Amino acid sequence: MSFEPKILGIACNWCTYTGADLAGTTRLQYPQNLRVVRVMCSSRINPSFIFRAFQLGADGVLVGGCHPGDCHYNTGNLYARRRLAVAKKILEFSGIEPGRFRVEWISASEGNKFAEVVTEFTQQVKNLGPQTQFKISQ
Amino acid sequence: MLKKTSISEISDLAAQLMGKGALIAPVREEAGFNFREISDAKQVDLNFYNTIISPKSAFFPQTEDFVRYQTGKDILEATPVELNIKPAFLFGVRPCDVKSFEIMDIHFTGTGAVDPYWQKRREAAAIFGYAFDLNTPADGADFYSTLGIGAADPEGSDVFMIKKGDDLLLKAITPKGEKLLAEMSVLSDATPDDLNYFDDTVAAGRAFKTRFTCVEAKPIAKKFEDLFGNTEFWEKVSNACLSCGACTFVCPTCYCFDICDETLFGKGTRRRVWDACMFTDFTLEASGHNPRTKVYQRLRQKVCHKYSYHIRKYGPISCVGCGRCTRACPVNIDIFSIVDEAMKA
Amino acid sequence: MCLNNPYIPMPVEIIKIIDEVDTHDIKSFRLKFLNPEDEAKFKYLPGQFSELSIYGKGESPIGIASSPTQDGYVEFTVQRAGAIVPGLVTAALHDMDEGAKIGLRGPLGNSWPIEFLEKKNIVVVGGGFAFTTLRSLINYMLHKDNRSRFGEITVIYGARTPGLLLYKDELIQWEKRNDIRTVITVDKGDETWTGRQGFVPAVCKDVAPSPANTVAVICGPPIMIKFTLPVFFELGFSKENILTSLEMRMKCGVGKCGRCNVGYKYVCSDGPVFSLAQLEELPRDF
Amino acid sequence: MAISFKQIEDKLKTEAKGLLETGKVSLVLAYGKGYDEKHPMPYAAKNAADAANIVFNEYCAANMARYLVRYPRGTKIAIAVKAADSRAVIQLIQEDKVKREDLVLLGIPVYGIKNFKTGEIIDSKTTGGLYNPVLYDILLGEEVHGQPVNSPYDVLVQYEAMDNEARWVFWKKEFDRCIRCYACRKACPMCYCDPCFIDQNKPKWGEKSPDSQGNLMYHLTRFHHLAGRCIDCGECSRACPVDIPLYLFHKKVAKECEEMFGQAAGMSIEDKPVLVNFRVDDSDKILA
Repeated sequence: MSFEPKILGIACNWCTYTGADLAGTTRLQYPQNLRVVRVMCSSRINPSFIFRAFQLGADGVLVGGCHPGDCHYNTGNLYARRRLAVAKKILEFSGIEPGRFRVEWISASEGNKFAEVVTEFTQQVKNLGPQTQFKISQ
Repeated sequence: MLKKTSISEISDLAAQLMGKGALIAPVREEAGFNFREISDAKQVDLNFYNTIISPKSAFFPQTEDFVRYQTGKDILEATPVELNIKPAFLFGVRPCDVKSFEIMDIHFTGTGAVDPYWQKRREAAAIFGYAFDLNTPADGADFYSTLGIGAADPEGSDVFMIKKGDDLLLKAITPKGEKLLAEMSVLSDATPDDLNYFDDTVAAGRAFKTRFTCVEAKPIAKKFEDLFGNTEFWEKVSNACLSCGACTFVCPTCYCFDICDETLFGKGTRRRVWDACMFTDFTLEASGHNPRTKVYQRLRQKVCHKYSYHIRKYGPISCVGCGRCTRACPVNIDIFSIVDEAMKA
Repeated sequence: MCLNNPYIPMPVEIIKIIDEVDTHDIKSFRLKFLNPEDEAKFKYLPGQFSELSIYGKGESPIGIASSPTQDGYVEFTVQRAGAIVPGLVTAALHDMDEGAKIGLRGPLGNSWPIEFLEKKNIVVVGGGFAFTTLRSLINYMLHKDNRSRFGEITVIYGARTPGLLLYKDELIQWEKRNDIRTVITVDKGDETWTGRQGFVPAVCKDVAPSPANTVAVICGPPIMIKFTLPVFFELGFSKENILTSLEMRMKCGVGKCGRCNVGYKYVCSDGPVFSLAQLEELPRDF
Repeated sequence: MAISFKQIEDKLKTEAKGLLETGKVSLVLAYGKGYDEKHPMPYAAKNAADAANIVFNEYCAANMARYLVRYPRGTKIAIAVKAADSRAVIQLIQEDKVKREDLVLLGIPVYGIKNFKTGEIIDSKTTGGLYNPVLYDILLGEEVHGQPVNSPYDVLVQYEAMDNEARWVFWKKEFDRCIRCYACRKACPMCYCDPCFIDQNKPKWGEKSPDSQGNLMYHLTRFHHLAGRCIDCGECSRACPVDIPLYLFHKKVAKECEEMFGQAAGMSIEDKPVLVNFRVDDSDKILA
């Protein structure tokens, strides 16, 4: 059986989540591996969420937010950008493959982009294989 | 019964002990030595001064699982974790640490409710005490002679070991030790000269110098009771204290623990883990009230518990002078100095 | 389950939940043992407590509110904690329904010293939510087999508002009886309240129980205790004859985990009941 | 030029005495006698007579800045600062935990400070490549010049060169050793949260028992909380009773922050901590 990765998506309510809805309503095809959690803003994402997701068995984590400058709360994603960049470096230095964590800016109208990103990211994680480092054995 | 073996052949003895049960001995690690269960007889290394963490973890591990349960399932389906106790040999325990087991025994099994985990592990274990090397001076942090413990006191051990040049002398102290030594075919019989050396070393150990101040249980307990309200004194000695748990975690006679439930993927374990009176939330009640919010109050609790409360409740001082807390302290707080100062105060 | 392991709880079922106050954050839980042998073993006296245990949440030490004379169940009155520290166990308990099963460890601690209280007059002073083990004591003493062992019984109980009084039905029963004097007070009444108004210390002064052969059993919030004690001193009560129950954070409940250590006592196993004379010997560390 | 520790000690005593006598400060945070020469203790002198107890030698590694938040706001404090310590003070000022006007910084230009546990000289590992305090009111001694200055990030090279797998194996071994005594967070001048995230039970961020999963959660999150705030004093590693090289990870995060945001922690009181700040022109490349 081929490896089907588990991917956690954390999507901002105003852009990426709406973008995902749009991808759905326009019947775009994208892999089923993504489970999405909606947050009000990408800056609401505590880096611990990401560490914990990997511990609980996520093979990849995809964060979606509004494009810089478009944040519903004006500057939320600008803070998030810095914060998530640091989280990424921490993950890398602890020894997780860099390709397992990605941040993308996807607006409410970019249903296409959402589908593309998910497809591409899923394939990328698939190629990396199961995430074993952080994962807590059940 | 006195037996001997060459130190270079210590792994043969280790291998034979491993055939009879779990061997727990000091192992060289990055930061220093620690007691671990031995998987390869060659790991046993007697070239240590003392371990970073005390051997209490052999009987009172940092985590002890009580019950396994599943969330959403009936409480009747929760299963207590069975203690699979096999015979264990605690190898190379310094005399001061051997003494700590006696002190912990009073608490865990001697009074009130009996702690089954401590009791069963303790019963299944044989202790191989190991004298300090009298030819090298004691570490500056040690003060076991203050507590009346000699550097080569065999009391409390089942078998007591003393290094003699390239040889290791082993003497059975208890019937359990007699039986064990008789079964160890790798050991050879000691000579009368060895016997003299053993006895001389034990005697010399009593005179061995560590930091010393005259401490007697009852008076020091009273002293600290009187000092309790002396905030100025406690603030002074706790000035540098960071209120971390390093001292209590390495201590051989600290027994405070927390009971916590940890659940993952719907399965959980109720377990106890070491806790420290130095942590801010140690005494935080559900009402929000916390009787010890200040650093000095927490350090006072630690010192008074060992040098006052424990004496009044159980008899002995709850400290063996192993010096671990002083060595582990990030800011060099030294319980010996505090006691010393208290006696002058 | 393990009979010799003091850390393993016994399974019990919640057979009744009583919403005690109009703020709905204090409920009484009536528990029945699932194993008859546990029930036979669970012999307690008023003043003792137990650890209520919910796997996945933790344990909470709670005073036993029922009296050993009440057969077939044990009752606990629990306040939902969480104003300052999130109380996982009490919150989970409050969200439970009748029929749910939880764990129970106990009975733990000492009790109100029944032998000491015998043949004496008793003044029970309670404030607010801390009335639980006092209620246990009162019901114990009022039982027909026990009533003759004690002298006059006076109960002084206060709460902030009428709606916050616990065990309202029992209070009414007690008021009707003539072998117990019941004085109920609230800090501030409402339009339907016809009883006494005023703080507990003031009421104690009013009632002025005689100290002759009398023991005062006091339990309440620290501020109430602070102001009530001088009243009893003035009335002439000795420190040996004033009893109270101490609160400390606890985990194991059997004197092992070291958490509730105050001086040379462990509140869980040497307490929680102390006389004022005993408390004065301890360092002020609680 | 060799450092004269005795001279610094004398100056510290004189300055402390003067400041306490004139009432300019109510407290001088410096070093005092420990149980022996090699183990000095952090010390708070509260009156002019106390000043005589101050010591300074090569084992005075402790970063006194962590004690600043312990005193009520507005307390006038003089504090002895070495290079990294002064950065900690600056960082605390940036975070509004202390006020510049409440502090008198007694700068100590120094190298050759030793770890009191191992006797190892800590310059090359953790002083951020600095010998002179970044900020001071009074300098006790002359500025250090001519000492070889290495990049503080040099020690990282061998770890950066590892592949992911090897690095994971390395860190797992280190973190698994953690006994959760929390000496690292208590020794850290920048760890002042009460309660610490790991002590919260609702939400519960990680396991309290010292095994891999909880340890990983605790340490990784702590590294993140100190991102752009760690001033490379190395106290966490020195405090650790089981010698986990936490400073390496902190250094790596500090290096990345400096590269990404162009600002090192604790270098100027005008700066804002990088993670509570942003620039509209931050590049998305940092996320790559």
